[in-house]
Amino acid sequence: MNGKLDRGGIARLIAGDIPPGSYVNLGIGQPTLIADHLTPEQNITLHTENGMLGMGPAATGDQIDGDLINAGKLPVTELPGASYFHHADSFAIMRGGHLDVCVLGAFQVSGTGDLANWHTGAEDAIPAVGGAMDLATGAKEVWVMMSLFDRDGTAKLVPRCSYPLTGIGCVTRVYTNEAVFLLDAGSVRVRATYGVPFTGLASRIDVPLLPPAARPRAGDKPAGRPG
Amino acid sequence: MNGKLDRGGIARLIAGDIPPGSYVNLGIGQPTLIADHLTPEQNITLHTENGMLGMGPAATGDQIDGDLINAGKLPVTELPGASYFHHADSFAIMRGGHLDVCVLGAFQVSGTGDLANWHTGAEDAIPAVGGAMDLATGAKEVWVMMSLFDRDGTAKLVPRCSYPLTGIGCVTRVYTNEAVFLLDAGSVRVRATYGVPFTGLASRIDVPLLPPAARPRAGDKPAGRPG
Amino acid sequence: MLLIAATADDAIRGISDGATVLIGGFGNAGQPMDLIDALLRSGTTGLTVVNNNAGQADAGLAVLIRERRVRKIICSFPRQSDSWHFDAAYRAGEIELELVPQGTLAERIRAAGAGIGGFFTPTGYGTMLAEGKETRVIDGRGYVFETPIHADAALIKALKADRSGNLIYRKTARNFGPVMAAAARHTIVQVSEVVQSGELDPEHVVTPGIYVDVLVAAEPGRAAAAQGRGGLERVDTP
Amino acid sequence: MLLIAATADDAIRGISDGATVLIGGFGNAGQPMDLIDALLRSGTTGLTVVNNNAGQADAGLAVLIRERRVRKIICSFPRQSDSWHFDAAYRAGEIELELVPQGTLAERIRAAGAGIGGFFTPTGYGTMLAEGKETRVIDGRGYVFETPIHADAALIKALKADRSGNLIYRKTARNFGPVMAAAARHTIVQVSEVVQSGELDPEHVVTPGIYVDVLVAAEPGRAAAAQGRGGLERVDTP
Repeated sequence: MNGKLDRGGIARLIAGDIPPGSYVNLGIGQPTLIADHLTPEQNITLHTENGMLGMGPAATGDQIDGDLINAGKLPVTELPGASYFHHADSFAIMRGGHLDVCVLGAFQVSGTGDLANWHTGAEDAIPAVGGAMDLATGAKEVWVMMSLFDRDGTAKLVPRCSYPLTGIGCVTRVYTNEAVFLLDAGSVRVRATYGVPFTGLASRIDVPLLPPAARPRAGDKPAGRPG
Repeated sequence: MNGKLDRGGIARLIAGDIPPGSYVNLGIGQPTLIADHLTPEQNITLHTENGMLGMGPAATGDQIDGDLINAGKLPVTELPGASYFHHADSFAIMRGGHLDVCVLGAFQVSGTGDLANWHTGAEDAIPAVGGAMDLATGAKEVWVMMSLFDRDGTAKLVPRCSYPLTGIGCVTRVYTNEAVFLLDAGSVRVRATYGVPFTGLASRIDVPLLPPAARPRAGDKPAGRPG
Repeated sequence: MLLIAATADDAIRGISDGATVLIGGFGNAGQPMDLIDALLRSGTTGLTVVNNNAGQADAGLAVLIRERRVRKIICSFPRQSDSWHFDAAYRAGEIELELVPQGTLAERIRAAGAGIGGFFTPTGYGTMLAEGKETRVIDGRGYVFETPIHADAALIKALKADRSGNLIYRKTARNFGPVMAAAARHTIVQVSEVVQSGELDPEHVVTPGIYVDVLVAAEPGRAAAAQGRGGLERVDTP
Repeated sequence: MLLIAATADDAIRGISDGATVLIGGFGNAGQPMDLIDALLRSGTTGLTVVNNNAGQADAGLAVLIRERRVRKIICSFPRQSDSWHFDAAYRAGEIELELVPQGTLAERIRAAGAGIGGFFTPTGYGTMLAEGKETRVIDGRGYVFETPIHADAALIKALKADRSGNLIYRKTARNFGPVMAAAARHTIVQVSEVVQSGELDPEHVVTPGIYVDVLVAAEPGRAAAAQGRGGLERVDTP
């Protein structure tokens, strides 16, 4: 058993799991860390919903160009083979199911793959949704990257989301600091745990968990999405 | 009173009536003749629904290029300021109401502006609609260019179309060899006659006609479309 | 009939109080700052603004909101670290917010330009942003009915225009420009320069000139071909 | 994962009997003749073909129809002076025809690629092509409900591709290519040449590589990089 993962560790794990040749959208926030762990051999093409495929690493120094930003509005770079398109075309890529994987942060994920990541529902909160619902609905695989428990120790993998939903039944994997979960048609299998035994994990989460398969492999086949 | 118009005469008349700076689609068949009578001073931009604005005259000799054709699949040329786009974008221009004028041929036009120009309804006919319905529905002004009577002397301006419709209430003007008709909210005014007196015309057509206004002008303001 | 304006103030004339205005840009990229500043100077108020965001820091759309010229905003992502003017107006109850998922926002604007009366999108199905909306299950999947966003005017930014009104953009500053240009009854475009017709390759044109009503160029050298002759030059020959 | 095929015969592998196939082109412009010829040689039959027309003269789609490989055609304009093979098949009752207005055809294909479940268009309202379809009056105007056209495969023609699968087209041969590339589960593209990634300007790309599965180039010099290694080259590095 290894120790718990830090954010970099989760990002590295996800990066290694993305199939070669995939088209991928990394949501704003934590998931952007994944880009640093992708290798050229993987030949991954990154999409940013503000109108680009073939996005490169963050821009620095003289590379910074106000006309070349990512969905988080940070300056980025362009790789050979890139393309630009307008917003309707960009979201057609997402809604049309053309992205292989998107990785999003989350407040909560339910055992049936519901995602809550855009609104706390708090009385005085100003809501902002951006492209979260389009990504949750459109990508072939929606993976979540988050801490498994919030600051007061409440599990974020839940039987039913209490926060407003982003999408229904859309999440296929949840990568956390303590475990990776594979979601498939209502069942939740733990692929691996980090720093905790399976039984210890299962006792702290209110969702029925299946134990890791006999011979877990790091790069096992992505779970199919129902429908 | 002048004589009846031939096709070239009708085409010249229509060309002169198109307001300067307009974006125009000329349907396949007779209306393509209009292009020959447009002047550079009019600054008219021609649209062809197979993906181009800024279409020039027919291509001849070395200009002929199989990749540069009009909606009738005839080779054409490109003018400075042209642009190419795909079919969905091209029909968005039409359906979205961005063309100022389109000119179409017709089997029949009703007094309320219904258009029938795509199908005779004959038992053994193979139907083909192409872009006719999109043009009839989308352009700000739909003008028809046709002979007023068919070969057996039956008027093609009718109370109600007997042929299958292309569009409902869409035609605003009808240019024929014997008269020009302005259609507006169910009323049909004769703008001018050619080779026949108004009374003689009215007796041969089964649609109530208003006589030419006191002082008809060749370039009077296009009739507004209801809605 | 394409007009070339000598200044941004000339360009934005004709936008009335209470108008619905599409404003291009994703954050500051593609935001037509010169046109927004001119709109601010014009004193126009009671606007409904459609933009992805609700302004950043102390420029452009944020100032329009600070000055309470915006009655309602239709956007996907108003809350940002530097959206303080929107936040203040919103908490004071002085601006109405219609929150729309980003792709639905883009598609609703596209639908307006393309003459589509409405469409079913899977985005937002089962969420609070679909509450009160018509839904339908098609081939086993849930969809929400969404309607076009028509507008009186669009203010957008492009890289270059030619004298036929054709536009090209630059990198991710393209974003909402092309769909907004098509959706508004009156489209006003801020560009770096206006070149002769024929100087833009017809294969590379992103927004055809049919969608453009007024151009204003930031580079005075080429922009102010109009200046001697008053504020608006009618382009009679491309 | 993008594949580069050595020949058109390699490129069209995997299209099964009974498949729905989008075929690009408006008349002969943009019609992927090499791919259609290969499809003919493959013997695949029972196809549903979506194309603007129903073939011209004695080449391409017309031959596919002559050989009775097409069970059903979805198109806007089948009847032409040189559509004799379609005419004969139709009169013999050996091909089914679904006639769709041209703009509705393009928009239905676009809807499939863009994940739209259906849309309301004013085109065809009140005509026999709307018979049996859901209609709705929106803001006083009549609309017809139309559904997306999904497909198993698309065969299209572009001018050039790069090794990321990005495409550019040539003049009016662009027509249905971009919307068809996005609408099919498997998109096969015939191009004049395949260039290195980076050789196409990202601003000028019309179809992004995400929509392209297989490329085949007509110019053997650059095309047959794959040839020594069998029929299909996997592109691991752009």
